[in-house]
Amino acid sequence: MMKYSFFPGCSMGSTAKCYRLSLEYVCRQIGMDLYEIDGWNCCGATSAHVMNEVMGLALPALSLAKAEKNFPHLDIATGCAACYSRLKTAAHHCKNDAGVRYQVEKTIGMPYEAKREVLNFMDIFGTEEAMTAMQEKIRRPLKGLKVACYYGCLNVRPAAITGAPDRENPMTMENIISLSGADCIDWSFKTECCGGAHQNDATTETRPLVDVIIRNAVANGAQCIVTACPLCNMNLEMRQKEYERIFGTPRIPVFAFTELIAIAMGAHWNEIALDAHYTDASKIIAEAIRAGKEADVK
Amino acid sequence: MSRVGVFVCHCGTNIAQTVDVERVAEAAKSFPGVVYSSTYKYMCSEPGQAMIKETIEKENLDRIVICSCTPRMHEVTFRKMLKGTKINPYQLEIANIREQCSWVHTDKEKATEKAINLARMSVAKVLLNEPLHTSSIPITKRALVIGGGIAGIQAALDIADAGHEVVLVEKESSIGGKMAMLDKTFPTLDCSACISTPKMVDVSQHPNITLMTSSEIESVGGYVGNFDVTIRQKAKYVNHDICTGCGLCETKCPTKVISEFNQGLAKRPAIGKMYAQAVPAKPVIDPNACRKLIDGKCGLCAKLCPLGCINFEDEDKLVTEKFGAIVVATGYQLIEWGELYPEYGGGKYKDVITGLQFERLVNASGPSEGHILRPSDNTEPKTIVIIKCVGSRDPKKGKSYCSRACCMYGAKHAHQILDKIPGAKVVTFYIDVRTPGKNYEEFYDNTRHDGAIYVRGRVSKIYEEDGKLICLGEDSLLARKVAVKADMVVLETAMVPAVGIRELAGMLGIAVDNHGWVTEAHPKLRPVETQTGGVFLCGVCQGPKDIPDTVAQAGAAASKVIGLLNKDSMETSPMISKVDESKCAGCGFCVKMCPYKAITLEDIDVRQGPKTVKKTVAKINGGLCQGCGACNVACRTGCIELLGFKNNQILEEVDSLCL
Amino acid sequence: MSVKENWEPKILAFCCNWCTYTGADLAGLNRMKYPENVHVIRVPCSSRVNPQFIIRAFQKGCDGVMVCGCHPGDCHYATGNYYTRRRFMLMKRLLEHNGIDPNRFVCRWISGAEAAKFRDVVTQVSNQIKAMGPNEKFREPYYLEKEAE
Amino acid sequence: MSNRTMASLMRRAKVDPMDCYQCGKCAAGCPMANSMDLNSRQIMHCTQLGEAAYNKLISSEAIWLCTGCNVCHERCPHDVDIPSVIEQARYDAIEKGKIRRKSKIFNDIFLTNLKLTGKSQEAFLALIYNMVSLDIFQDMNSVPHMLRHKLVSVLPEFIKNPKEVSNTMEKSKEWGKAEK
Repeated sequence: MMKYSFFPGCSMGSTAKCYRLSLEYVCRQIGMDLYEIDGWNCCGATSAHVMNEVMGLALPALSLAKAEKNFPHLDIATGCAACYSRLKTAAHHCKNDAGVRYQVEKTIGMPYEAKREVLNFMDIFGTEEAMTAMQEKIRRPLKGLKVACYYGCLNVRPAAITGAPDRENPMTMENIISLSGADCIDWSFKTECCGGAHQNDATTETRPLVDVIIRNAVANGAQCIVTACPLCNMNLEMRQKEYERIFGTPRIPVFAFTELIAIAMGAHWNEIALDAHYTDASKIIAEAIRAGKEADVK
Repeated sequence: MSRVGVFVCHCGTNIAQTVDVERVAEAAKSFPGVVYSSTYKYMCSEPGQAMIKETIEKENLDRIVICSCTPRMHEVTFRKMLKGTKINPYQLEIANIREQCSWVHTDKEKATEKAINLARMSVAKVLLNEPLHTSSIPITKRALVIGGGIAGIQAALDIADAGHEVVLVEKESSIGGKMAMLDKTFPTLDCSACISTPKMVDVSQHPNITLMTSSEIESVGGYVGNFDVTIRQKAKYVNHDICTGCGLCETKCPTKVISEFNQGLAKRPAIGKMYAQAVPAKPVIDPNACRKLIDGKCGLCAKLCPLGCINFEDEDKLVTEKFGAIVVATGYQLIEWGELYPEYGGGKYKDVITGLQFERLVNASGPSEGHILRPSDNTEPKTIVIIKCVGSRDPKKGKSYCSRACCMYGAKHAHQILDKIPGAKVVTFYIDVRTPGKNYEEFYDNTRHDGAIYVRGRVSKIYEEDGKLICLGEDSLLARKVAVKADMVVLETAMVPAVGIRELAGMLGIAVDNHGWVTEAHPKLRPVETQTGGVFLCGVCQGPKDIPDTVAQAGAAASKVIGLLNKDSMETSPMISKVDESKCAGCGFCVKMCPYKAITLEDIDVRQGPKTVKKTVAKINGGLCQGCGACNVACRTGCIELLGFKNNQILEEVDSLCL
Repeated sequence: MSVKENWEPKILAFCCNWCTYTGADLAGLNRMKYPENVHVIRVPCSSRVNPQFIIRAFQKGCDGVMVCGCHPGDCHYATGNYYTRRRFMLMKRLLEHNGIDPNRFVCRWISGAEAAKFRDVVTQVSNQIKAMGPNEKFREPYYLEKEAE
Repeated sequence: MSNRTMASLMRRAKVDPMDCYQCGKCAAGCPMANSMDLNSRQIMHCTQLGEAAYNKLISSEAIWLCTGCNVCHERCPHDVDIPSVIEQARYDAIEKGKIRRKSKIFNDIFLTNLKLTGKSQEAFLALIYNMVSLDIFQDMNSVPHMLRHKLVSVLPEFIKNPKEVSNTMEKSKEWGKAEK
């Protein structure tokens, strides 16, 4: 049964247009149902938990409580690493600390029992059921495309909250991406922080973070980076021109991981707004599709 | 009627300032059985003891209570004193009015009250004390040494030189242990093989030493002076009685597998010696690699052997031998770091190696004949990073302890790199540099003068970029992040106990700590003894240490063994359990309780009226019983009593407190 | 029976020779202070403590009884304190069954190095027993009379 | 630790500062370490030294630069939860009114916006932030791309019931644990 409560998060409606469109496309294809939480609100990342401890837990708990009320039997899915981290933290504390739960329930004015899990889309698409369903729908494999899978920090850490078994070299995204026929490279900055949390208030300080990540991906032969978070995605690609000027950072397209799957499933470019990326991706994608077709003919 | 004497000690002012000792002595006079009481400044002193002895004679005492410091301090002293009197040394009780009274209380009135209570309890107990006598058990004058590393070799040689027979058991096909793998030893830089191989040869030629390689301990029975040990001699598939060690089989064997001795950096044939200087210098077949033994298709060595030594039908043999003492010298291995440190690549980078792998690389008899070459492409590295405390001092991922030798061999590695590779750059990441040993600090100093760079900080991550291994660390003295582009990284990984130590410890009845290091009987005063009589330890099996300490400890263990074996028999503590056979029902419950397997069930003949009938009763082996008393409590009929701590003695103590 | 003023409880502690007794000695060596109403009886191992001893102590007028030994896994005799642990789980229930407040009976693991823990445990137990008042259950009439005087 | 402020910090953060033995593995892995006036290792050192050093810590920029990526905690050999210490230090800093200028501007704008709409409007946030912080041209070159591809909407969006969010935010403050 592939049904989940869905917490879209603020970016999904705006800057993460490609992510949202491709996510919806893939879900349609494999028959996965996402029920958007009715009346969801911003989880508060990245300011609420910085400024006030209870607020940092209550804001995500408010959405979670609504999800629990509307869809008591569904786990909660979210596509953004920051939202995932905040929602999961709130759920974790409410589940394990009765004192926190009391505070939170009083604050949001609703009961919240934290019965269901918070999941990110890597967990969800990484299940055997989803993997099989996706495998069946792949129509045009992307041959020879070298992909660096970027997890970011909050999708895997802290271990006590996320429960991720491997925080240095996770492989879930690689497993999913390899369905599309693309080759995942082995690289070393999968789970390093991109500084997305401070992209406005500490721009100068976070620049080098993006630089080293992109450099390592390119050095290991990647043609593109895929992410599982709209914030990481934007932070890695939006200022590439600027980084090129300052550090000489190479330019590289950055996709949401669902985009590659959607393309491999045969999605039209417009359907998933592939041209909305800051760095032109059409060439490498077209090349990969062509190589895929050739391999098919042979 | 018993005649008890009570002696209250002032212990200078230690007791007297918080306890009114005179009042205690006065009160003691009213206790049942007490005929005499007095106080003295220092009961344990020469005049104090003389006074007690005199009083015993004069007052015709038959048991005494001494109110003084803890019995753990002077019980033995006073028992020795009583040996020269008419009183049995076990007709003595000590009331602890110092550590558990005067030192922990301030209110003199209450402390005195408590001291009186304690004295009364001791008097009540001593009234029920019985004279006890030590017994003696014979000693088998042979020693077993488990482990053939430098610790085991040294211990075996020392014991054998003293004239006692020794059996040295080693699980590998050659003795030599880890020291045989090393290139040079710090701080003198003498060649490890040059100083250890002569000792190995001595072992093989010593008339008093029997060497059992490829052997493991199967089971251990018996007790101090009389151990029965079963040893499994694993099949060697080569008849060592006729083999001359010509080495023909070794050179022709077509099967090559990864060499454990070379730490995975080279290959070895399926038949052969562990290494060139192996002792015994004769080959064995590795049954997990030999094609003939796996699928029956080869047997080349058997065809080639000029003497026909190869026997594919060879089987494991079990031998049981008697020993008087056992030395545990099972040593260590390095921690499996790959799983624990994904941030260091988790083993995927070939040029991230361990200290022991480096030893093989730099060793003239190693796979690269002493040239330091990168395992990945056999080129000479120019920049080498040494990381200390990998797995050590890391309670989350590895071990909480310090592995003690790494700082020094890390410095040695740095020195060797700078010595062998002109223009090389060595960066050592450290948290602390620990050099507590003779000439150690000087060696470290020299290494820095040689040009080794020491950066204080632990490396957070190693990753590969453009063919270089980039080590991210913090120079914590500058509080700046540093990224060193290295060609090779040496991890000085933690020492962990050898595999199987827990099973062995279980067989021997000795304790290991939560890491698996064997626990000594006392960390300071009995460092080579274990809690089981007759079992001694030496070397790294007790905890990480370097070669000088290991050899010193091996000598110490040997001297303890020699001391034991020089005796023809030994005395045992009389404070052990005793069965009242007339009451014993033979239920066998105590047998299960005893941690020392000291209790067995036996059939005895009892007279019942005119008839003699068989009856099953528990029998206690005085050599094995350690006097814990667990069986007492388990005994349903109450027929087992722990001498010195009998049920009625403790009950009397309880009663007298509540008066 | 009313509690007399300045009433001091009588507490008996069975301590194993190798860990807790050593720890108690160490507390002395370090001059730590604890209440005078605790009396230690030395036994070779906590597994030597027969439940009978505890019953007897309550019967004869003790207000609290402690059994202390090495930490599980650290027993000088390898396994003794495991027996103690199991035995005294049952003991607590037996005491409760007999109407004695099981909180009067305490079983703790204190190693030879844990002098401060010995002091803390002893002090805490002493305060706890003091707050509970004298033990009246289970006692032989003679002792009750004596106390009433 | 005898000092009450410190004891309370450590209770809240669930960390014993003496667990840290200053190996520096945290700072070595920290992506922001080189921009921080106190790196993560020094932050732990401040908590070990007591009140005076702690005051230095809460006046530092570093606690506001931490991205919360947790790599320090992940790799710490003694499992010291440094992000949790930083989090609590920030609350103490807020209570004393010591907030890094840019962080204060950003967080205030963010929370005000959140209070009004229940959602964060990335483009508006960036725009207003740039104006208030005087970094007017930051990221301006991305704006045409964003507008062309409709990555941001021109009008602010609202969630169904923004009142709920503002209520929750108001009530949160009643518990203390840092204000504003």
